[in-house]
Amino acid sequence: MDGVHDMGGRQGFGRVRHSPKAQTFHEPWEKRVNALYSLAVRLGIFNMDEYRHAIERMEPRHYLSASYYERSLTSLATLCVEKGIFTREELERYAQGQVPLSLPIGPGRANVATRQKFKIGDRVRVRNEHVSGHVRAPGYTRGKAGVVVDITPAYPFPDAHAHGIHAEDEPTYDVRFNAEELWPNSADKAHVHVGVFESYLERA
Amino acid sequence: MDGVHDMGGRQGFGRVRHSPKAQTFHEPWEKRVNALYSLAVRLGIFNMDEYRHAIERMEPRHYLSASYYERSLTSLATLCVEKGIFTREELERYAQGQVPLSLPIGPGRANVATRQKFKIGDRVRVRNEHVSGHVRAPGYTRGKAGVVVDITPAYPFPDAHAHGIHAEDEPTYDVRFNAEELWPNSADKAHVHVGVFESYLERA
Amino acid sequence: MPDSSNIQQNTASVEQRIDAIEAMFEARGMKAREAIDEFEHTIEEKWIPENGARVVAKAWTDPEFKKRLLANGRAAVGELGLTMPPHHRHLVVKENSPTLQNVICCTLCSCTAFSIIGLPPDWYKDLEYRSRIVRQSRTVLKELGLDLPESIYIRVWDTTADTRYMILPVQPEHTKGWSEEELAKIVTKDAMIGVARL
Amino acid sequence: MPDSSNIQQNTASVEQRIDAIEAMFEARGMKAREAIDEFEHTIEEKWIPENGARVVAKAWTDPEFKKRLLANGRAAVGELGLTMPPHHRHLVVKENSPTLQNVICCTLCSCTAFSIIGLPPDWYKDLEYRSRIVRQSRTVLKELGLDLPESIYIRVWDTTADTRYMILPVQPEHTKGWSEEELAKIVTKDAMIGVARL
Repeated sequence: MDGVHDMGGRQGFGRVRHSPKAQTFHEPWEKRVNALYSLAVRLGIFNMDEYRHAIERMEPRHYLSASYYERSLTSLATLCVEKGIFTREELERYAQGQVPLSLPIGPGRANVATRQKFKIGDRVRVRNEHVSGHVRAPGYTRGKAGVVVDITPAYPFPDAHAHGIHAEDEPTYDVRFNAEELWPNSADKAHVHVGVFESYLERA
Repeated sequence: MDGVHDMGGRQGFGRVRHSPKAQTFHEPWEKRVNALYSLAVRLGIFNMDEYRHAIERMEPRHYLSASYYERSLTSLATLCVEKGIFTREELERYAQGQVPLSLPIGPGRANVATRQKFKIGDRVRVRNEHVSGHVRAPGYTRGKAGVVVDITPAYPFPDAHAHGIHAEDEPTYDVRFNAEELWPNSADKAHVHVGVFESYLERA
Repeated sequence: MPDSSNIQQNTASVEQRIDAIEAMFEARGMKAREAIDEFEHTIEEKWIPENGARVVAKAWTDPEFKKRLLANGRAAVGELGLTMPPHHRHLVVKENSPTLQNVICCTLCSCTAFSIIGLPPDWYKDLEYRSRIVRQSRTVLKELGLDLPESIYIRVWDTTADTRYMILPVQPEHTKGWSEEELAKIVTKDAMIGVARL
Repeated sequence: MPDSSNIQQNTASVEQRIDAIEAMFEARGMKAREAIDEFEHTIEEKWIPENGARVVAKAWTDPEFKKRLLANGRAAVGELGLTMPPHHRHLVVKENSPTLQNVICCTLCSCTAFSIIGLPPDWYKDLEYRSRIVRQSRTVLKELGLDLPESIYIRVWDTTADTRYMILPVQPEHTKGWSEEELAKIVTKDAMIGVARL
């Protein structure tokens, strides 16, 4: 989906808050969020694609204002309600307040039937398509051409896997793009490599 | 700029809060914001393109969380500081607290020298370009083709006018796009018409 | 430090911020209070949807006026004594028909022909309307209560230049023969934005 | 009702929300407390950047290991007793050179090879890094303190699939001949992300 989570190349953000001693966690509750969503994945309550998509489904204002771990927490809470682990009412009773959840899920899609195999050196293009459900091709690659420089092992197709649809494994291609072609006249010169699922690609 | 303000076609938002008796203003301070930015425009402190761009320059999280009139207020405050009407320190002393302002302005650009005239019926394409300053072509039209159905009178070129660069007037073309070509397979069937400045267009 | 740390604890309220600007304008002789009073008068008395309603009613009853309105909106509304700010150089009026629904929006900000159809309603300026109306026009119109049959085609006008737009609604059959004054009473702001039919 | 009205006044705090989930998990026999204790142990003892530092030091001192590491990262780190979660099916190691700087990011979320290089630092997960590093790579690296000469080319790896990446930094000249243990001490998480050179 063309959501606010699709950050690559978006302008208007300020400097990165970097320090060599940067921490992962700042508050004890954040570790508990990480531990419990990992537990839920191990218990088979949801998979990582469902987890990621539930973050993307957050109301856009909430997504942008929330910290990383509040986004994790919102996904965990949303999926536990959607999967019937507990109800929203029970959650809010326990939490003694309202709990913002992600917006409802829409339809996903199966692996693309017409997908083709590519080999290293092939020139490929990310299909010019807008997938309303979960999709792992960054928006900035849409319609752009690049070269396959590597092929990595197959994974379940995320567009299906995030929606409870049978997901066949498919390879991801390491596609090399030129930053100047992704953002003409307004990017630093570099190669940008993206791991692109087979279903997202066509021959260029 | 590819900012969060460029809302057309972005997904993840919920229902429109509509009522037949909807109000324009909800709080008295909102009218004062509207009155004072209008006054500042009349006094020549800034123009409408500068005003719009200063809203776009808001920190993205602030933009999304702010109400419409808080965005207006932030633009007014930012431009008055930038134009030397008052300093940020004076503003914050009067306001008795911190006042979030927009992020600094970057470079703009002059009218495109190679722009061409078009006539009704011409097939045109919005140039595939990423303008880091102010620009009034919605992102969803980038690289897309449409047909000129009308020509409206000339206005100052906003990419220049918002940045204090000499802005020649140029016509805006009413370009008709197909929603299905703007967002393949994921839009309601419709024509979408956009008023596109001459500098943004090339022959398709 | 969470992501949202840019919003500081000791941020001045929006009221404090505009109070400060008003006071500093006054201190510089910029007549802020006068401008506020005048603005409040203007939005209550002048920039009202009844203006657009008069335009619509006249177009319904006067075919020659309608021709002029569709050819040059700014000049035609001037005949009724209506004005637009200098930077609104042009008013484009789009006519609905039994098979066509026009709807206006501004995806980049929220521009409108406010001196003619009134200041835009809250929802028009919301991120929901701005993001969704261009891509999900039929769906959004249905959510707003306008469930159009497939036989009615939709045109969305994303008014990103300073040209301003208004919609000329279809005159309801049962109002044929009414006076201009009576007709003006049934014309709503929503109908002139294009999210309602009359 | 302002745009931000979706955030309610009586929203539970994030602590209250995770307390609630923990309590409900416990009530259902899902051993939440145990999982939290284990996680805290794991991130302090197991998922630490010293793992990746050992991998880098070995690659610097053992050319055959380096070959295996670049060919199949997951198998090679296994030789050092390091493991990855099942859904991280592959570890790709990209080698820097005097004329090449590799840098990793994830624009869509914030995936990393956390069992090898440690959990990602806060800034790696921020919207600033995610939005800017792919488009303004040289500028952002400079802001982070890595001011690269034009002679060094940049490759950004946007790791949007479950394949995980780490960077093999260039060994500093003055450390030639050091032991693996000594070398491991100079390898930082930032260097394995690719935003620093050693």
